[in-house]
Amino acid sequence: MEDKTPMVDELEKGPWPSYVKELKRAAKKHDSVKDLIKVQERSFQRKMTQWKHGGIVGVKGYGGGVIGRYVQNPEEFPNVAAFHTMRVNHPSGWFYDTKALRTICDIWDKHGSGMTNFHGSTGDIILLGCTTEELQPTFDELSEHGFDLGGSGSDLRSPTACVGPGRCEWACFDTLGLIYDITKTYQMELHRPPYPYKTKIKASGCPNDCVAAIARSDFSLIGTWRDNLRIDQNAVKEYADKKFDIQRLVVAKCPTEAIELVKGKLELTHPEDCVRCMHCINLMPKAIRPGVDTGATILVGAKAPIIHGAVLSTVLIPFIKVQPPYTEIKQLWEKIMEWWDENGKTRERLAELIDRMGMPAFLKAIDVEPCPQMVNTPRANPYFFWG
Amino acid sequence: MEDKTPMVDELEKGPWPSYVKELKRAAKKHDSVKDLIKVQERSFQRKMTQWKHGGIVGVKGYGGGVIGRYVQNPEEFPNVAAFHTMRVNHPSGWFYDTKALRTICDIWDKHGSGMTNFHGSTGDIILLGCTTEELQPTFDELSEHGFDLGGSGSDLRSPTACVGPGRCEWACFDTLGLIYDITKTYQMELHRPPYPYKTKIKASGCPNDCVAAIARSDFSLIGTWRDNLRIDQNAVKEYADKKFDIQRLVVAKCPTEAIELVKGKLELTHPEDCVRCMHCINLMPKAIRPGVDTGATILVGAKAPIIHGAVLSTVLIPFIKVQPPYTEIKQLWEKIMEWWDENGKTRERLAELIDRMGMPAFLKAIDVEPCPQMVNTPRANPYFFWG
Amino acid sequence: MCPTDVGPPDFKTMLPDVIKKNYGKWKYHEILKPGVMKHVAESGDELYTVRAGSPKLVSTDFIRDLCNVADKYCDGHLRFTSRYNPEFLTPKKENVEPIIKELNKLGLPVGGTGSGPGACLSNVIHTQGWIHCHGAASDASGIVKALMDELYDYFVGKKTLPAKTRLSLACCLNMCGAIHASDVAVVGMHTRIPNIDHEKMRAMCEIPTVAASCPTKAIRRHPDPNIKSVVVDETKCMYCGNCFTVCPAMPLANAEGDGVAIFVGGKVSNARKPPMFSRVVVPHLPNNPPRWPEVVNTVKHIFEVYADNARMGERMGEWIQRVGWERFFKLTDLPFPVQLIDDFELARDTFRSTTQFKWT
Amino acid sequence: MCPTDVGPPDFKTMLPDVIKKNYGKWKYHEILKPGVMKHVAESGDELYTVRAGSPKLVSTDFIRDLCNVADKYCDGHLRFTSRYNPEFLTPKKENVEPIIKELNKLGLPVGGTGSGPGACLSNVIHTQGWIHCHGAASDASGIVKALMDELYDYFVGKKTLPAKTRLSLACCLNMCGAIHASDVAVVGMHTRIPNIDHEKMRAMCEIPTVAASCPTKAIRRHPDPNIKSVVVDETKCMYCGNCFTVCPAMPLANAEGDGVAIFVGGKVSNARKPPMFSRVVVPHLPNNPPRWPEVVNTVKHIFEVYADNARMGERMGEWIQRVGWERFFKLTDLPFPVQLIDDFELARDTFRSTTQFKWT
Ligand code: SRM
Ligand code: SRM
Ligand code: SRM
Ligand code: SRM
Ligand code: SF4
Ligand code: SF4
Ligand code: SF4
Ligand code: SF4
Ligand code: SF4
Ligand code: SF4
Ligand code: SF4
Ligand code: SF4
Repeated sequence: MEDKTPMVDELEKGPWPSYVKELKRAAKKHDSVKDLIKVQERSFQRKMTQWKHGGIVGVKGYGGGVIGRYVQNPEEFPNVAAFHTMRVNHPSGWFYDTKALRTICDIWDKHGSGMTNFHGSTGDIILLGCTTEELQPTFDELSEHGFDLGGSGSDLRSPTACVGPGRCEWACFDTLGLIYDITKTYQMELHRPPYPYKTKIKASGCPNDCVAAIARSDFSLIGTWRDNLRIDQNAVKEYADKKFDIQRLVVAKCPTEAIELVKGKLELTHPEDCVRCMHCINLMPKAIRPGVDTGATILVGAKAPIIHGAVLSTVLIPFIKVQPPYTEIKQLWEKIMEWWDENGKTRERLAELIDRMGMPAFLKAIDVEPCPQMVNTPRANPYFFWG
Repeated sequence: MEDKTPMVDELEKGPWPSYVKELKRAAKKHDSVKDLIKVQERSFQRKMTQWKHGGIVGVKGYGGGVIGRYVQNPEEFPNVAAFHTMRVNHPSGWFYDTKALRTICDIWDKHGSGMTNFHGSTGDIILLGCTTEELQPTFDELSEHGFDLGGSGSDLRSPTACVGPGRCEWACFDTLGLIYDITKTYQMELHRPPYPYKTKIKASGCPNDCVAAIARSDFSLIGTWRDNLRIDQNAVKEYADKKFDIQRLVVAKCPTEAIELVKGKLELTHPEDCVRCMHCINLMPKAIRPGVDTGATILVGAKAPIIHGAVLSTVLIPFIKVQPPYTEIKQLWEKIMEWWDENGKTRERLAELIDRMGMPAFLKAIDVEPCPQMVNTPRANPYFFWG
Repeated sequence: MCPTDVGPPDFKTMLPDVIKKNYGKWKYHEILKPGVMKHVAESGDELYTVRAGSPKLVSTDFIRDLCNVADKYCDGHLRFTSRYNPEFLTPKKENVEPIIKELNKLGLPVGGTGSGPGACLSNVIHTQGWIHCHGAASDASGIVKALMDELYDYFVGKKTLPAKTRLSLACCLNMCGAIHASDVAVVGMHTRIPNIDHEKMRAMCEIPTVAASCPTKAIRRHPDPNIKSVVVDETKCMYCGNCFTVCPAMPLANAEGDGVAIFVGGKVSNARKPPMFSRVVVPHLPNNPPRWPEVVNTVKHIFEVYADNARMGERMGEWIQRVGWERFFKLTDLPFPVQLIDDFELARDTFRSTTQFKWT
Repeated sequence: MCPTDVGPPDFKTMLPDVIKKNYGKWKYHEILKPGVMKHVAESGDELYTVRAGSPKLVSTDFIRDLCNVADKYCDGHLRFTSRYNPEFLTPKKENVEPIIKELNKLGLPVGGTGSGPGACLSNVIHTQGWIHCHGAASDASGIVKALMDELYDYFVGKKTLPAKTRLSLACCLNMCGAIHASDVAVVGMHTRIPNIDHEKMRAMCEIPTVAASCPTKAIRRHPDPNIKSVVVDETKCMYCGNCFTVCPAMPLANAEGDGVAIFVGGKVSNARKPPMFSRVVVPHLPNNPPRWPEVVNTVKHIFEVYADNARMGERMGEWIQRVGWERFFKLTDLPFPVQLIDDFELARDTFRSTTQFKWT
């Protein structure tokens, strides 16, 4: 194997921060990353992955949290012969102090490759590249310092929350608190895969959905409110004075004609028509705010395309109050898991099971009353069951 | 069996013209209708149909056009023991002279029950109630007088057209001429079921679709135009003068913002955005007209719910000129029929076959180039074939 | 030997002179009043149309009545519409009122025209029902008569609707008439599994064909090998009647279970919004002949709520799309039973995958 | 024995003081310039945020660099966003410019904020690619770097977009990151059937499981009973890789066949329009490392056409929904190959069942 990696080197150039530069920094300390760079070059040459299919590795007592990975040509790339990743669960909202971060870095430089994904797209800290032997020591040391693994395999994956009350004025419930509580409550389900397949929980504080819960979690909590949004007319005037075109940019784009400019005042003339889309609030954050009777809408069933095409979550509970100890929410989730666990086939996500058994059967099983908010439209076909 | 029919009699009352009155008129001449009234009363009492499942009857040389029907209790209702219907094809646009109508009436009073559906919902004249023996004589006499049977069974059903150029200023092609030509050309396919299942052709002269082609024909031709709609500003002014609210009722409802009021003039400011929905034309028929480069959009695959749910036709050919001898249209239809005939299972309509084999396979088989007008959106899933 | 395959009469021979002359050269039209239209040709010629209601199921004498009117005022010409309404066509304006008078004398209402502002209800597309079909889960002519007696004012224009409103009825879910895209559709529905006649089964049907006909695989061989027949799994049967279509031994008719469902919000025209399917809003109402009060009242109520709430020119489905189905259920006060939630093949696409909804 | 199941650190211990104090009591925010936000609490307290871009795949030294900045200006606190961007939080306005300077010195761009008028492009959600995954049909980090080098000006706000625009990439159609609802998504795609390793098959896989894993039933037993393996029907295989997930003997990687598809028009937020899926607009572009010029040019071109044509505040999918897909293809000059027409499970609902369309 040539040591030159011209194609990879090309990606050191350019204005966007370079992962190649990062690889090279780590390569200074870690032979594995030296090989990793060569593996990347080889992929570029051959236009193919150089990694083998999985392999079951892990740490004691856990069923998930580690993705096994072996290179296709260990003779050529001995330092990445085994190059597993470890998923380390994050503090809700991805808030850190530098002490914690430096601790992780030190542990990882000691045991692993020094390369990470900060973060992975589920939300874990991905420690990228570890030998089989070093998995347990890495874990042990992380655990001692208050870190734990995230999910992988047929378990509950690391739940995530938008920054919410941490920094956002629109948070309709305590996303961080809820997700931390859920994560702690369900450590068992997170670490020891008990289900037919993976399952995900995400919480966004308002319908802007900044963790994309609706697109990628089997159980999505999205903040909302039941009363009227609040308007500060003085602030409205300020926007108008600054020549912000309220009519064109805000009023005309309300999806339900709920809000109107009436003699210079911005009025929620049809409060019952507001579908809390956030648009007017987004555009005039100083003047408009969500209501005060806040909570969440619970939606279920989002997932990526495999096998029946991607699915977005669908409304299950139009409104629920979200307050510690979150009993009602947890009970609901547990009921859903139970139904899924009992009826789901291997590798069948919740959405696929709902599709197979039918939404009415699902509602019946989890004892939730149907309501029109669950659907965009009632059925068009005449094929329904009785009895 | 009681001769009293109090429930049926109830329906002689009320302002809407009564079919019971019609039954009683026919009953004066036809014993079968006397029994029919009793059968209707019995259905009302028992809340159930009193007719048996089908039965194959017909006329010589034809495979369709007659629906066999036998009553459940012939002992009680001997005069409707066999009570078949005959479907008689209509002149395109359902235009008649009274001579033709009187001829039919006389023939039917002579051979059948004297009851009809004027018309059936496919568009045929339904002669309702005939004994098995009288089928052939009825047909013979009709045929002698220039009438022929419509479709039934797995054949081409009687094609229909909106009134079109007969009375409507918006007809973008000669719906009546086309449908008459097609009906005559495909007598064989209409009378001798050659297909896996029924198939239907309907033609509407413009997107208002007054024969509901898009909802109920496997092959729908709907008039359209390629140039710009025409506006007569003097007529616009007349509407405005009469306090007709052009802005609110017309402009604001254009689905694509193609048309605008500019200083009192109604202008197609974005002709390329007009989707020829007809709305502005419908509301201001004196001022706006379709363009002059007219033709049709061909859509395929509408059908009722059995078995996979109802289907609306979908765009196959965005634009085609419609001129005698209609060669291109006929060739296309024949190609489609050939593909369907070769691949369709029994009782599988065209739409269902397209769903089963895939639209791309269908397009390839009939040699039609894909274009974005065929879809509302491209696919969202990543599952497509190559090679 | 009689001729065959003569085809229908050439429509051209059936056209009145004014149409022959102005064929394809019409310029504009006006609706003069409910049921009366004037079409003006490029040539300046005028054509007046008077549209009457008809029960569709009519006697030959009814047709002769129409012929008499046409002979007297329309040079012996008339036509029927795609919704069964006879239309009387004349170039003579002065004939319009006499035609109306004659029609009224015959007991026929004049109306059914118009869209947008001031639309009338037109005739009901409907099917055979207990008059003729073996599969009917409800009647057709009877229930239509009961409906139209109540909705009569909408036809003749004494009451008007926000926009064109198409009411249709089919007596089973085969939905003859393709009423699945109507503003309001009434559909005969079975709600009990087929009542198998084992005797007939042996005599008339092939078991594999019967089993294969069932879309939900609810049919299997009778467990007793001596009985050459089938059984139906109650939990899987959706009462579609497909088995009955292929085998007479599987009737679904049931006096208690049969009834109708109400679908709303469909449309066919491409005006403003694309065509839409009607959606189930009431999954079951009982058969209650001769006047089906539950059905009539429900339909009438939906018409009234629509008339009170929709904007001018807004079709029923357009109105519902604008305000949302949750608002529709609120305004109509109809319950939302679980049967309305789709669990058929494309169910997924009917679910609400957004937090946008109304509390109502 | 080390502890297990300790769970992640309590986020509360990680919050800077100003957040602890004003937790859940924020009042409004302003975007001061690309990458810089001010949040104001009910209490009047202010919180400044500086957001930087990151390549996601970073070394521990990179994280230590960030820590240095945070120690210096943010009392030792920082966070990451749901799109991998580090954010520096400080109550002190005067720290903002120094933070930016330090970040720039580290080679990190500041930007990625905003929506509506004057939106920046944020970071690319992406996956492992050839750096780590066995299934990758394309790389991730490499292609993202190539893309962001070209789109850099959109991140730092030198060029702006009509509205929030989310670019995402997944290296196979498992679509890790759930990028199926992105404004623009780049997806690694195989286009050749699995290359079966019969040896491995015998050793590592159960044939019934493998066969059952195939959604299109393309897999059947090898016709030669001596070969304990399977064959794949070329006409049925849609290269989904589901068989490879359950069995290592069925890799799909193929230097010629692999590449990416481009999806556009998705969104996640409920603002204005409900969430939408992205749709395939380019079914295949070749893998051309290290800079994937075909992919980069196509994505850049789509950005430019969007920026030139959409209205202010209109997300990519909202724009396309307004003008129609036929117009999108016209404006972008992209071809419309048959692969774009759906033939999967819900295909029916993507067909155009109306005569409403544009000639373009
Ligand atoms: C007479 C008529 C109803 C009426 O009162 O108007 C009718 C009557 C029957 N239809 Fe129909 N259909 C009639 C128009 C339609 C239409 C409307 C149309 O053609 O525009 C449709 C929907 C459009 C379509 O084809 O999809 C229609 C969709 C069906 C279906 C479902 C077909 C499907 O593929 O979904 C069936 C079931 C079947 O074919 O087994 C059916 C079957 C039947 C049968 C033959 C019953 C059967 O299963 O054997 C009915 C005979 C009734 C009888 O005793 O006379 N009929 N049927 C209509 C024909 C009159 C005519 O020729 O003018
Ligand atoms: C006579 C008839 C055609 C025929 O060949 O028989 C016809 C004739 C006309 N139609 Fe129609 N339509 C006829 C059935 C239909 C149908 C089919 C149906 O009802 O089953 C439709 C589709 C219905 C739907 O969308 O569900 C139909 C959708 C329209 C529309 C679109 C209305 C809309 O806003 O959606 C117009 C435009 C308008 O009225 O503004 C229209 C307009 C017209 C005009 C004004 C066209 C013209 O310039 O002459 C005609 C008089 C309409 C009136 O009644 O006010 N016609 N029209 C049909 C009369 C049926 C009846 O007796 O009521
Ligand atoms: C920091 C972050 C949350 C977190 O917990 O990490 C966040 C923070 C904010 N989001 Fe977000 N959003 C964040 C990811 C998202 C996502 C998810 C994603 O991109 O994967 C979405 C959904 C995207 C989509 O629809 O495809 C998202 C959709 C929004 C929207 C809706 C925009 C729209 O018109 O569709 C707003 C409102 C706005 O910006 O006008 C919003 C607004 C905001 C505000 C203004 C909320 C606030 O008052 O603080 C924050 C600053 C936004 C900015 O960047 O201009 N945020 N936001 C995420 C930053 C990611 C990044 O680095 O770029
Ligand atoms: C590391 C990560 C990508 C990244 O670079 O960020 C990742 C990597 C893998 N994902 Fe993923 N997924 C990752 C987030 C996701 C997400 C996003 C999310 O969770 O929000 C999704 C879409 C959401 C969802 O679950 O639907 C996702 C949907 C999948 C799927 C398809 C699942 C489905 O039901 O559609 C698979 C296939 C499978 O499970 O067999 C998959 C499988 C995999 C495997 C384990 C490959 C496999 O088949 O065994 C990948 C391991 C790569 C490697 O070599 O390390 N990954 N995967 C993400 C996890 C990091 C973390 O923990 O933070
Ligand atoms: S989802 Fe809502 S509450 Fe959460 S960060 Fe985004 S805008 Fe704020
Ligand atoms: S939140 Fe959305 S729906 Fe409600 S008033 Fe504002 S823009 Fe309209
Ligand atoms: S479809 Fe068009 S052309 Fe035909 S009658 Fe209706 S409005 Fe006239
Ligand atoms: S026909 Fe329809 S789309 Fe065209 S300008 Fe008129 S209203 Fe607009
Ligand atoms: S709808 Fe059903 S019951 Fe009624 S006529 Fe058609 S097939 Fe017969
Ligand atoms: S009615 Fe339909 S679902 Fe029921 S057994 Fe018959 S075919 Fe099957
Ligand atoms: S998208 Fe596919 S190839 Fe990429 S990391 Fe996920 S599973 Fe692996
Ligand atoms: S790649 Fe998918 S479609 Fe092809 S054989 Fe494997 S599982 Fe079947």
